[in-house]
Amino acid sequence: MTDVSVTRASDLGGLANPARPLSPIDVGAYDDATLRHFLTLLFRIRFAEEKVGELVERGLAKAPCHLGIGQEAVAVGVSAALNARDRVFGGHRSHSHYLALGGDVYKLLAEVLGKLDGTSRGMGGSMHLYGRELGFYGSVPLVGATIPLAVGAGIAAQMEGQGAVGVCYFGDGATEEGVFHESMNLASAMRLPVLFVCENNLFSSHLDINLRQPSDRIGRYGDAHVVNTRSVDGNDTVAVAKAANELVTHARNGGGPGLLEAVTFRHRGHVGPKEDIDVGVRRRQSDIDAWKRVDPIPRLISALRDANRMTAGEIAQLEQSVRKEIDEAATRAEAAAYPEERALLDLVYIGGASK
Amino acid sequence: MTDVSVTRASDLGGLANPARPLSPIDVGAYDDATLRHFLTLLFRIRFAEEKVGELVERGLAKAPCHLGIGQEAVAVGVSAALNARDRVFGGHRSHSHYLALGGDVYKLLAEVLGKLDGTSRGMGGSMHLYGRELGFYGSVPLVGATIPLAVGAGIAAQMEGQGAVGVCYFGDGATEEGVFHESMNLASAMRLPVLFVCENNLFSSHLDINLRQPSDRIGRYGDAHVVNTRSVDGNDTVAVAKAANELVTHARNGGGPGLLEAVTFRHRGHVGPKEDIDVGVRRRQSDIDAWKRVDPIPRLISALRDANRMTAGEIAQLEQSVRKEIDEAATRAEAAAYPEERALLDLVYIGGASK
Amino acid sequence: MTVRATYGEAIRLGFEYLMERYSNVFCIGQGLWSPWYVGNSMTDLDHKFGRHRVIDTPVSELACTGAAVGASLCGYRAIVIHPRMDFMVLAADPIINQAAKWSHMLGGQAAPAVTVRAIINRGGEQGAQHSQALHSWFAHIPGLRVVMPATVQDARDLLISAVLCDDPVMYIDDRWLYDLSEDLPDVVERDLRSEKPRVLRSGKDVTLVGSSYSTLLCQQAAVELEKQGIDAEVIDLRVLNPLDTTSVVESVAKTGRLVAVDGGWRTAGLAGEVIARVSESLGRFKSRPIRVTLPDAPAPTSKPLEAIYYPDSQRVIEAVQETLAVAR
Amino acid sequence: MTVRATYGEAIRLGFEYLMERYSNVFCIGQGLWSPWYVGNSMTDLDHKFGRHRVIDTPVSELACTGAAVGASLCGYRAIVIHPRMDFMVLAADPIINQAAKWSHMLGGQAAPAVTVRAIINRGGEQGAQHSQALHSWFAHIPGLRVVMPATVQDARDLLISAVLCDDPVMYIDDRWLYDLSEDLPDVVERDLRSEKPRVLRSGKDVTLVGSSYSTLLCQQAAVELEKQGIDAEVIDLRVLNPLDTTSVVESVAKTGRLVAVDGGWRTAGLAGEVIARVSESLGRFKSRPIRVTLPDAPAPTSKPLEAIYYPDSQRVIEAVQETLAVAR
Ligand SMILES: Cc1ncc(C[n+]2csc(CCOP(=O)(O)OP(=O)(O)O)c2C)c(N)n1
Ligand SMILES: Cc1ncc(C[n+]2csc(CCOP(=O)(O)OP(=O)(O)O)c2C)c(N)n1
Ligand SMILES: [Mg+2]
Ligand SMILES: [Mg+2]
Repeated sequence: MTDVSVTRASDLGGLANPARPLSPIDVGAYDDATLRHFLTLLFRIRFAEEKVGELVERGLAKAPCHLGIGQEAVAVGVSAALNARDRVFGGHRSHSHYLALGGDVYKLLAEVLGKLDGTSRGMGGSMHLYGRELGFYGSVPLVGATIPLAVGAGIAAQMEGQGAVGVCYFGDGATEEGVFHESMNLASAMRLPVLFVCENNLFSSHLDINLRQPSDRIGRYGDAHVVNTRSVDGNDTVAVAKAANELVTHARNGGGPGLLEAVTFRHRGHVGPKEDIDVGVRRRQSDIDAWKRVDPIPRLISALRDANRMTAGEIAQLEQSVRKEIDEAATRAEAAAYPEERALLDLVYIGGASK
Repeated sequence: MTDVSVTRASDLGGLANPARPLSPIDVGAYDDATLRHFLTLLFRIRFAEEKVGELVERGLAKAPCHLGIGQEAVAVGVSAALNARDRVFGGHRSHSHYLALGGDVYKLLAEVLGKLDGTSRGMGGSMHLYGRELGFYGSVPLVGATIPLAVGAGIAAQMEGQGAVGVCYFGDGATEEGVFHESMNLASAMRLPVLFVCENNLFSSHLDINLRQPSDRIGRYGDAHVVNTRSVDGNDTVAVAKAANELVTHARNGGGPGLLEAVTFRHRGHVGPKEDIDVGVRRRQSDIDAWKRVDPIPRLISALRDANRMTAGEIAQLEQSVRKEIDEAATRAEAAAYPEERALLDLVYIGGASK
Repeated sequence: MTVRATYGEAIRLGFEYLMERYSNVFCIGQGLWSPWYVGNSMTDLDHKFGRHRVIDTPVSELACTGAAVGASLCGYRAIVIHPRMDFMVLAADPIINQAAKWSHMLGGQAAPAVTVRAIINRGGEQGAQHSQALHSWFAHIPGLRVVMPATVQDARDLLISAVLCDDPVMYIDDRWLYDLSEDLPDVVERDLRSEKPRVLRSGKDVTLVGSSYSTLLCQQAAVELEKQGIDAEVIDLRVLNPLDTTSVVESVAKTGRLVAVDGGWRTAGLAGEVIARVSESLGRFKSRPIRVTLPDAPAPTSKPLEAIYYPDSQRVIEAVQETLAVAR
Repeated sequence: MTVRATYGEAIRLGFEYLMERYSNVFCIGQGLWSPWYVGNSMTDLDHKFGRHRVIDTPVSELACTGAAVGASLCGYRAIVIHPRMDFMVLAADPIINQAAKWSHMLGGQAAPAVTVRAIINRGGEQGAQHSQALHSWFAHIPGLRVVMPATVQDARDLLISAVLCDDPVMYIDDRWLYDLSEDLPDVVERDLRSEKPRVLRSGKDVTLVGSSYSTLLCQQAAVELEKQGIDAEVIDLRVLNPLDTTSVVESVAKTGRLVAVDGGWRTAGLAGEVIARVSESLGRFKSRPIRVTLPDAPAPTSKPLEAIYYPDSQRVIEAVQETLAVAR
C-alpha cells in the first residue's frame, strides 16, 4: 500500500505499547499446581523453540521454522480453559499451541527434523503439527486456512451437544483473509461454540499492522460480527487464561462464539531464529528491546515470587529440569529415523497405497 | 444454518420496517431539471424491468433475469453523485445500475435477448452488462466478484489524481463473501477513493438476512473497517443521492472510501418476474404489500407534487413517453440479429481469433 | 425390490439412505432450504431430517467448505453442496490445499472424510460464470477422489460410496442428466476404492470414452452407429481420480480406435488424459484418436452460440466416422 | 550491447524496463517491500519507482488480485505478484472467473490487461502447501494466456511481452532457475501472440518437451545423452496457453519418440496434453511415449522423500533410454 504513516495512533488502549505502566500479573485465582504448570509450559515452549532455532542454525532443520518466542503466554493461557473434548487448530507458528496442550517435545523436535517419530510421522515438519490425543487437530501454514476448520469443529460440537468447543489460533495478518470474516459470520449466525484466538503480534512477516489495516485493534471485527470479544495483554498468562475461560464458558453454554485478541510481540524474525531487525518495515532494535522487558516468563516469575507461590530455588530447579528434558529430546530426535520412501505414495489416501 | 428466529430485532432503526412512520422525501436541495431527471430514470428502470419480465414470460428472454423492481431509487440516487470519470461496477441485478448512468434501453433489451446490438454484443445477457462510455465498467453475476475490481478502479483513480472514484453495487448477501471484507480493508488501508454501495434488500435469494447474519445492519462492517458509513432509506431517491454525494465528495478529496447502505426491498422474486411468495423463507405477501406501500416512485411523485415541482399532467406525460420509448426499444430488440457464430472463438482473446 | 427413479431423484435417495442410517452425516450448502437451487435432488430433506442436519448457509463458499472439512476431521461426514461449480472456485483452498493434503501432510493420521458435491449447471443462456465443468482441475489433484456418475444408479450409489469413503471425495453431477430414468435395485454399499470405469457396451470397431453427460452422448452415438453397422464399445469413467484406465487401454488394444468425449475444455483436460494414457500404454492406434470436447472458449449466452458450443451425439458420431475413414 | 544476468536478475530487468517506459505499469502483491519474499527478482524496485507503484499488501490474495484486474480495466497494466502459487489458489476467482472471461463475456470490449505473476517455490522441506506447480490448471482455462520462461532471456522478455499484451496473462517463474546465468541482448518488445514453443536443440532420435525448470532438465539430459550417442531434440513450450504444439508434432514426426517432462502432477496435466496432441496428429509413435512428472502425491517435507519426489535429469535420461529400448 502507499506509505501510510506507521506512527498512527493505537486503538488498543496501551496494549500495543510495551513501555506502558504494567499492571502486575494477578495470580490470586489459581492454585500452586496450576501456576507451576503454567511456568513449566512457558519454559518448555521457550526452550524448545530456542532448541529449534539451534537446529536451524546448525543446518539440521531445513523446513521453515516460525518461532513464537515472546508469545508463549497466549497458548498457555488459552489451553488452561480447554479440556480433552475440545478441538484445537493452529497455523504456521504453532509449536506453542501444540506444547501448551501437553504436546511432547521429542515428537515436536522429531517432526521439525522430518523424522518418523514426529507428530506428523515426519511428513510435515515444523509447519504441520498434529496431536489428536491432546485435542490438537492440526496446524498448517496456509494463512487463515484452519479458521473455518475450527468452525466445522464448532458444528460438530453443537451436534454432539457435549459442551465442547472448536478453537483456532491465527495472527493479525490472518484477519486480512476473507475466510476469517466468513468464518466469524458463520459461527455467529449459527451461534457455534468456537473460540477464535488472534495472537496480535502487530506484524505480518515484515509489515507492521498499521501498514495493512486501518486500526491495530482486531477486536473491532468481533463487534462487527456480533461475537463476544476480549482484547487482553497477551504477555500476561493469567489475563489470557481468564479471558479465554470466560469466552469458552459462554460458548459451552450456547452463548455463541468468542474472539480473544491477545496482544503480544515476537522476539525473533518472521521465520528462523534471527531477530530480523534489518528487514522489517519499522522493526527496530528498540521495539524488540522494549518488548523483551515485558517478556511473559520473567513477568510470571516475578508474580509467583511476589505472591510467595514459588521460591527462587524451585524456579531454578524447574528451569533446569525442563532444559534437560529438551536437550535429551533433541539428542534423540537427531538420531531418529526418517520415514520410509513408500510413505510418499502410501499416505496420499487413507488406508494404504493409492489405488 | 440452524433455525434462528427470523423475528430477531432489527438493528436498522426502523429502516427495515416498511410500516414505520415515513419522513417525506425532501426535494428542496435539487432543481426542477434534476428532479425530473430522477423521475425519468425511475420510470425508465421500472418500465424496462417490467418489459424484461414480459420477455421472460413470453419465453423470449432465456437468460436468468434478476429484477430490481422496488429498488430503483438506489441507483438513481447514487448516479446523481457521479461523473463521467468515475467507474462503476455491478452484479447480477444491474439493469438499474446501467440505466441510471444513462444507459440505453434498446441496448439493454437487446442484450437481455442475446442480440448483437446489446450492451455486451449479445455475449452476456441480462447478467453481464457493459457501458464504458457511461462509466459503467461491467456487471457480472458471481456474487461479490466486482467489489475488488472497484477497489482496483480506486487504485487507478488514486494514481491518476483526477478526483475520480471507483464504485460497486452489491447486495447484503455479498457481504458474506470474504472478498467484501478484504476489499474494504484494502481500500481503507490505502485510503482509496471507492464507494461501496450495498443494496440491503434484506434477502439473499430465498433467505432472510436474519438467517444468514447476526444483525441486519450492514453498516457495522464499515465501522470495523474504519470506513465512512451511511445507512439510509433506500426507497428515498433524495436521501440516497445526498448520502452518496457526501461519501463521494469525501472520497474525491482523499478522505478514503465510503460505505453506503441503502435499505430497500425487491417486489419480485430472486430471479424472474414472479413474486416468490411461496418459495422464500419468511417472504410473505404481507411483507411485499407493505414494501409496495413505500415504493420509491409514488413517494417521489408525491413529493414533487406536494412541492409543486411537477404537475400531475407533466408526470403522466413523462410516464407515457418513457413507456413509449421502452415499447419501441423492445420491438426493435426482438427483431435484432444475433451475434455471428465466429464470435464464439474470436472473442476469447482481445484483438481477434485465438491464436 | 426395484424402484423407478430419475437421476435427480436417485441423488435424493442417496442422501436419504445416508442420513437415515448414519447419524454423523450432514449436509451444508447454499440453497438447501430452497426448492429450486439443486433441482429435485434434495427436495424436503430439510424437513425430513431437520434443519440442523441440512444446513442452508450464508453466501460464503470458502468458510462453508472449510467448515465441512473441519467437521469431517471431527468424526462427522459432512457433505458440502455447491449448486454451481463456478462458485466453488472460491472454495478451492479447503478442497485442494486442505482436504486433499491433510492425510499425507500429517502422516496419514487426519482423514477429512468430507464429500464435496459440485453441480454442473450450464446452458439456458446463463453464460460464462454459471456453466463451468471443472472436473479436470480436480482430477489433477492427488489426495482427492473425484466421481462423476453418468447413470441413475451411479447417481445414488456413488454418492453413498463417496460419503462412506474415508478420503475427501468430490461428487460431480450434471443437471442435464436429471431427467434420465431407470429401475434401481436396493442399495448395496460399495467401497469407493474398488469402483472403476465400466464398460457399458462392448464393441469391436471403436472405443468411446466418456463420463457423466458425455457418457450419455457416447451411448446415444453408439445406438446410431449400430444402425450404420459400426460396433462401438462405450466406457464410462465414473471415477476420475485416482483414474484407472486399464479397461480403456484393453478396449483400445482391441478396437484400435479411440474417441474421448468430455464436457470440459479441451486443453489439459480429461479427454487428453485418456488419450495420453492409452498412447503411453499402446504407442499406436489404427487411426488417430480424437477428442470431442468444448472448444477452448468460455460459455456464451446467446442462443445460436450456445447451440454450437456444447457437443452433442452427432459430434461423437462424426468423430467416429472420421476415425473409421482410415481403412480398418 | 549485452549484459550478463541471472534468471532472477533478468526478471528484475524486465520490471525495470516496463516501469521506466510505461507509466501505467504498477506492481502489487505480498512482500514487495521485503528483501526476501521474491528472491532477488524485485530488489529495491519499491525504492526506485516509489511505493505507490510497487505496492505491498495485506494478506488478501483475493482482493489484491481482483484489484489488479480492476485497475487493468481502467487503463493500467497491473502486475499482481503471488510469491507462492499455493496461496494464489485463494485468488482463483478473479483469475479464472473474471480476468479470463471478461473479454468474451462482454463482447470483446473489456480487456483486463493484467499480468498475474505466480512463483513456484518448492523444495527446502516446505511441504504440501508451499510447493505447488499448478500451471496445468491455468493452461486449461480459455481466455487466459500462460507463459513459463525456461531461459534467462525469456525470464525478462516474456515478462515484458506479458505485460504489454492486451489479454490477461499468467507469468510463472520457478525459484529453482534463479541462478541460471546468460548474456542478454537489448530488449526487443515482442507481441506475445506470436511467441511459440521453441526448438532449443535439434536432434533426430527422440523429442524431449519441457517448460520452465523441466526444460532445463531436458537440456541437461540431452547433453548427457549426446555422450551416449543419442541425439535428442529439445523443445521448450514457453507459452502454455493458448498452446501451439505444431513444432512438437513436427519433431515427433521426425524422431518418432517423445518424452514429455513436466514439473506438475501427472494426471490431467501438461505432459499428458503434449502426448495427447501428438497422438491426435500422428496416431503412432516408434515406441510408447513417456511422461516424466511428479508422482500423483502432495509434496513431502522430509529430506529423503523430497529427494525422490522431484524428477531430475537422470529420470529424463532413463525415460529416453526406455523409449530407445524398442529397436529404432
Ligand atoms: C494464504 C497465505 N498467504 C500468504 C502466506 C505467507 N505468510 C506466511 S506467514 C505470514 C504472516 C502472517 O501474519 P500473522 O497472521 O500476523 O501471523 P504471525 O506470523 O505474525 O504469527 C504470511 C503472509 C501464507 N502462508 N499463506
Ligand atoms: C459466488 C456466488 N455464490 C452464489 C451465487 C448464487 N447467487 C446469485 S444471486 C445470490 C443472492 C445474492 O444476494 P444479495 O447479494 O443480497 O443480492 P440480491 O439478490 O438481494 O440483489 C446468490 C446467492 C453466485 N451467483 N455467486
Ligand atoms: Mg502477526
Ligand atoms: Mg439482497
